[in-house]
Amino acid sequence: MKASGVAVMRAPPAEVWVALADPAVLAAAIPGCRHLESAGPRAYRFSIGAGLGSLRGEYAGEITVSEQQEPASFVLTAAGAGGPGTVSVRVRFRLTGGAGGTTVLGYDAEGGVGGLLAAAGERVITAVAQRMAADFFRAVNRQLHAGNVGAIIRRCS
Amino acid sequence: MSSLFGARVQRVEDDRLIRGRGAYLDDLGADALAAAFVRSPYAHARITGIDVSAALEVEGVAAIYTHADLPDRLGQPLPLLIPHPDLTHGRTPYPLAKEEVNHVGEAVAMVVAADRYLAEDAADLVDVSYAELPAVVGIEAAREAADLVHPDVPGNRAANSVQEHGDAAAVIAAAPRRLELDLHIERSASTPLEGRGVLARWDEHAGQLRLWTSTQTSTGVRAAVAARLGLALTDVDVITPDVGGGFGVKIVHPWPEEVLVPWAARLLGRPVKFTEDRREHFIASAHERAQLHHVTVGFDDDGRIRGLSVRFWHDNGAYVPYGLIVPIVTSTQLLGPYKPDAYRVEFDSLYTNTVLVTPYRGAGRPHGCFVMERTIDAIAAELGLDRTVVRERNFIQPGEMPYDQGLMFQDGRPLSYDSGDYPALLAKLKQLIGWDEFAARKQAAAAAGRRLGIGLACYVEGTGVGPYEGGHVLVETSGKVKVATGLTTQGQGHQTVLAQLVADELGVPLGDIEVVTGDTRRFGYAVGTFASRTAVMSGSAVTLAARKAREKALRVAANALEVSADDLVIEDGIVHVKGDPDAGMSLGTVAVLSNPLRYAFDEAAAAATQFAGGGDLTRPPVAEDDEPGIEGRAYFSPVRSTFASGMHAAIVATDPDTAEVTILRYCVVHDCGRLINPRIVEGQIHGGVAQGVAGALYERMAYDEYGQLQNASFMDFLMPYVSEVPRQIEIDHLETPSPLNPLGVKGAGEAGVIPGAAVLAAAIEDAEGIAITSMPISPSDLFELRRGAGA
Amino acid sequence: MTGEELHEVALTVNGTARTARVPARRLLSDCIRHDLGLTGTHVGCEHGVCGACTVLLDGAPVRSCLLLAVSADGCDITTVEGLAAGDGTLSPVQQAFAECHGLQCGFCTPGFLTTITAGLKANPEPDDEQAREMVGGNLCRCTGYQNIVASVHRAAELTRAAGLAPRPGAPA
Amino acid sequence: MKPSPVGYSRPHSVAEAVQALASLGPEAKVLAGGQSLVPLMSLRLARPEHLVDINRLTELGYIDISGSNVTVGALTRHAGLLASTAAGRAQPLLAHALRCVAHPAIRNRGTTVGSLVHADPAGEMPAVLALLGGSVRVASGRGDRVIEAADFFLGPLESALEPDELAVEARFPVLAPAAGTGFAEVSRRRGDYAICGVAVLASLTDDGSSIRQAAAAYLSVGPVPVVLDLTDAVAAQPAGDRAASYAGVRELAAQHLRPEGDIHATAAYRRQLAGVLTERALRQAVAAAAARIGGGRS
Repeated sequence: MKASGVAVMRAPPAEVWVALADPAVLAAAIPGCRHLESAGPRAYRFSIGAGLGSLRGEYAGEITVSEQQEPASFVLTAAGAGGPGTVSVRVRFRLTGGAGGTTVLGYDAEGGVGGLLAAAGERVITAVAQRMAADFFRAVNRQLHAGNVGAIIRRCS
Repeated sequence: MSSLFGARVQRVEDDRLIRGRGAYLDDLGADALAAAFVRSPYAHARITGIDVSAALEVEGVAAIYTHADLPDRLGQPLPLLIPHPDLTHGRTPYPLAKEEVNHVGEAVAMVVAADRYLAEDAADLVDVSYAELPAVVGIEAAREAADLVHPDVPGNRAANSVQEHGDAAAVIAAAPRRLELDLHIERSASTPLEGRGVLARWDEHAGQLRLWTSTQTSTGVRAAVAARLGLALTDVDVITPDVGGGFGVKIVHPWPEEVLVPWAARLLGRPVKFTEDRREHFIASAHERAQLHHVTVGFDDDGRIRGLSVRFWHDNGAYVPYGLIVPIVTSTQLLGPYKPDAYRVEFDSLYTNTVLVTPYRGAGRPHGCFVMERTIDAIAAELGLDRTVVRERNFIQPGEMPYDQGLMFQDGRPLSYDSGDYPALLAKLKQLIGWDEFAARKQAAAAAGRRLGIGLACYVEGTGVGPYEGGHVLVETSGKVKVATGLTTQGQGHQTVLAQLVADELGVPLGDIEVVTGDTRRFGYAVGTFASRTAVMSGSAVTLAARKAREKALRVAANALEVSADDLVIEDGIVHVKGDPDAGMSLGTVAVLSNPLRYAFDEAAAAATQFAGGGDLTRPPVAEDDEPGIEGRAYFSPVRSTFASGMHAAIVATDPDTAEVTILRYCVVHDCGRLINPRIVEGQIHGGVAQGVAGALYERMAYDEYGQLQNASFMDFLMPYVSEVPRQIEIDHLETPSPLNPLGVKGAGEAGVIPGAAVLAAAIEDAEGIAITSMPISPSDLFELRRGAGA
Repeated sequence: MTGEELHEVALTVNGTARTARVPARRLLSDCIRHDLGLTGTHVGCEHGVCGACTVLLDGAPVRSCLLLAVSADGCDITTVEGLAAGDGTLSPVQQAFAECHGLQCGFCTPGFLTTITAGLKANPEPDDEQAREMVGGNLCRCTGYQNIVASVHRAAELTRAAGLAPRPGAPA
Repeated sequence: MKPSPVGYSRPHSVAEAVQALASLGPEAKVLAGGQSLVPLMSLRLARPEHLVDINRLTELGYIDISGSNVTVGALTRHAGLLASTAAGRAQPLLAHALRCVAHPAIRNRGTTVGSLVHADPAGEMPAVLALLGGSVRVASGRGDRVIEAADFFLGPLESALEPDELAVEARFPVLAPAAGTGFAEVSRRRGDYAICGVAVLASLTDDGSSIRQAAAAYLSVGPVPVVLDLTDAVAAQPAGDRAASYAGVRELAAQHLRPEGDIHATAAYRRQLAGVLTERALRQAVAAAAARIGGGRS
């Protein structure tokens, strides 16, 4: 499953960079995040309640940040497992300055689900993932600027 | 009494089944503990730890086992059932994964609990940690071998095999014309409506195991389980209950569950049952069909094939417990009714991190038929000849039978066709579907904006392969006849067909005959049900056994009636003098007299006791060369396989807007030698055709690049409903008897499925004018092909 | 984990009052098969696609694997075991399947029999389209459906001949 | 494939039901027909802690056709609504779409309101509600509220209901005079989730000579039902005329829809279907409208 898109963040790249490296921000932004703790340099242990509608599940796993080129780009890798199956995603973020002190945050995500999810959830997984991405950026924005919601433009390949 | 051979007799099996009184695996063992399995969510990973502590807390859990708990013999990899000299790197799974998992669904731990609900609760709580490894998915990835499934198998290559007659390369080079094609068939699976299942009871006092399993070979399971559990064969009974379909997948044995469940039952001193659920069947049983073929063919201007060279790659999944049967069948059966001057075939059997691959109805034949028939259609197109003409010019002629193709077949014996009349079959098919009239119909439809296409495909099917089957026939003193054969039945109507044969031989009514299959208590020597072999093998064996019983019955009756056996006949269960129905006795009485008794337990028995008088007092009650009772046991072991044949044709309409394919007509001409029960043969063809259509238009296994099966449910694996199969399957028969068995029969079980992909690819190609080289094809696929062709 | 709460479920099955004590999550299919011991109803997929587990709930065909037993409390259920007459006479639908070779392995058959029984009650004289529609939600892997559709027509014929309506064992 | 442990209560009134939902919290789910929820539970993709079974709320089994709406209670089964000739007359699109909902055995148990709340992007009834501009009335301890279709579907399998709310009825506007509806979908097997489906509502000029307005709603082309106004493409096109070209709607659909690919269909194929089916459904709708006007005259 691949998804890429662009989110407009209402803050300059430097601030966005800091926000995205801040466990507190991530904890508040990751949809359904129950718990997020540092697990060494640029690594976090998380547990989340993810999914939508009837299709919910508890997942636990690790997030690692790599290939950091402050403040231009970094790669976030998350792998988790839970009752409904396994989830792994690798997202490359690209930060570029936009008009009026904004940041255009481009992302290319590549991920897969395993176990039960893959076997039966295929029909809605992509849509669920995209919605979670949208929620994530909306939340990051909220953190950056209370109430300011970035416009999410989605493109899927 | 008129012969039942060839009669459209109603099935004797049905009464129980339509009343809901069938006994399938999960209908048994109400008192048994339930097993559930923890299965790998990863296609390829190292197991770094297993923690069962939380799972053990679940109320009702009796035990949880991992590989570490398995005793020596059971901890070994499962057997490689069919070793073949070319299978240089055979690998088989452990009953429970040891250190590494090689496909999603591989069993890692076994939970035994009070019921399946609780077992699944506990399975959820077994915490397995994995270190993920790169997954090898798809034939291309396996071939490139950037990653390896098994580190000690270079190139992911389990086997490389070559067969050749004549110098194909030279003949092709010398041929006036040449073509090359790449042809692909995707994965599908047997998917019977009932999954696998096994129930075990251990008798502590007798030290004996009784095992019920939904299998296509009870004797095979018995031998394998006895070996793994260190038991004597005589201490293991394997009983096949009603089986809800097999189609190949249930010939594999022993499945991990088939050895683990009886082991646990013995350990726990409680009956244990495993009932596979639908998701497990998709990710933990077996698939088939995926192959990639490259064809080089040399032919002349008349369309006569000179040389044929086929190189193909077979995806055998993570393990090869069933050996190379599928690719070997493809490589040999590919030739069908044709006779190229020279033929070379080479295949690689490749490992991937997917569910293992074993025979599914047709077992490699559908792929071979697809390759050969697509090749002939391509030759016809190249030369602008009618597709039936090119076929006629390449047919083996009836006068050339028996015809030796110069190859070794799947039974290790010469690929030699016993009989058949291919020109006659084609003539029947053209007539049935109206081949010659179609062009006009197509033109008329086109004028009305409709796209029609017609296609046909021919096949020859090796059936009734050895080594042997046996039969036992016993006449009880009640006059009832008990028949047993060792192979198993999954709904094909074996009881009916075998009863028809015995009824004819013994002259008893069908209703007095009871046939038992797949019960090692009743018949211990058998091979199994596969390769359309029951009518040929058990049919012949049971017939020979019935003849022995008849001969004995006539001898005993002749003594009692003081006439010559030659003057006796058996009609309606009465042995009597020809033309004098009153001068006779019932078979039951003959059975009584055949067994000299000391003790009388009823009226009839009294007639056979020592003081009943009669008999020659100077000779022993049972002659030296004789035995008590009216029974016969016989085995049938043919020198080689019989070769059935058939041809299918279909007319399809393709929607110009939605690219949906509708089958307007589907015609079958079929030659399986003499027909024992046409109704049952036609039923087998119906089911086969439906599976052929499914494999051509609907069913595939959708693996993603991580080795996750994305359609492991009946929601997304598109097994056809009535709305997806042809409204009417039109059938015509030809009967060219086989000289290789006393009945002149050939197998019929798989025939219907074989040409499905080839026929529909040809028909769609004819409608669209776009080459169809990969099956199955969905409307979306066809739409994309149109875009590619700029149509 | 401690024992689950059990709920009393009262059902009329094939005309007989039955009760079972089951946890809320028990599927009706499992309740019928394992708690009530009526194993004629089969389970082919447990996600509502195959139709093998079809029973008549208050006369209407439903997938018993898509119902929780607790939710069917108080309902009238007809399973394949309830189709034949009290004296064992086969119902027209059962008779037709035997005559037309409408089954092979027999595993999906109970779902077809119950579905058609209700279908013919609603529409005693289906044309070919309606006959196919009637069995359109049930999967069979053996027969290619040819003889199942034939069985629907034959059952309609037998029903008319006998001048009786197809019987769910109990009044709907 | 067995559900994980779950609590259970079976209220006998809407008041009891909403009270239960309020006290049980977000991990409780309403069980109506269960035709979507129970298989998800068996697959253990859904693991609600508690079920509130509303199958005893027989007072919610109504179909009310008064004034401007066909109002369907939460316990009305698909089959019941499909069988209602009155409902079919008042809003023919209901029957058109319901015939495509799974198979009869599923429709015998599944509820129409339940399928709306489940909000499956491949569901027929959400698209119908969205096209007709209907609404859903929900009850909770905090009182009742009515959610318009436009605000009801938030995402795949996600409706606007709060955890403590019970959907008690859905309102489908009746068909206006001089209007007609059409429904077309393509699924791999009969009864499967559609690869693409389209519901169309079209209205004609009073004399029935030409199209005044048309709109379509799509299933399986986005995370929620997508509604598209077709008027610009077909306004003033002659109605009831076989030769009339509605090809414009194909373009329109292709431009505005962004379907995704999956194992059954590529995005491009879905887009193609959206166009083709829009035209087919539109033809049905226009023909139906013309027939009504014709019928009205005679």
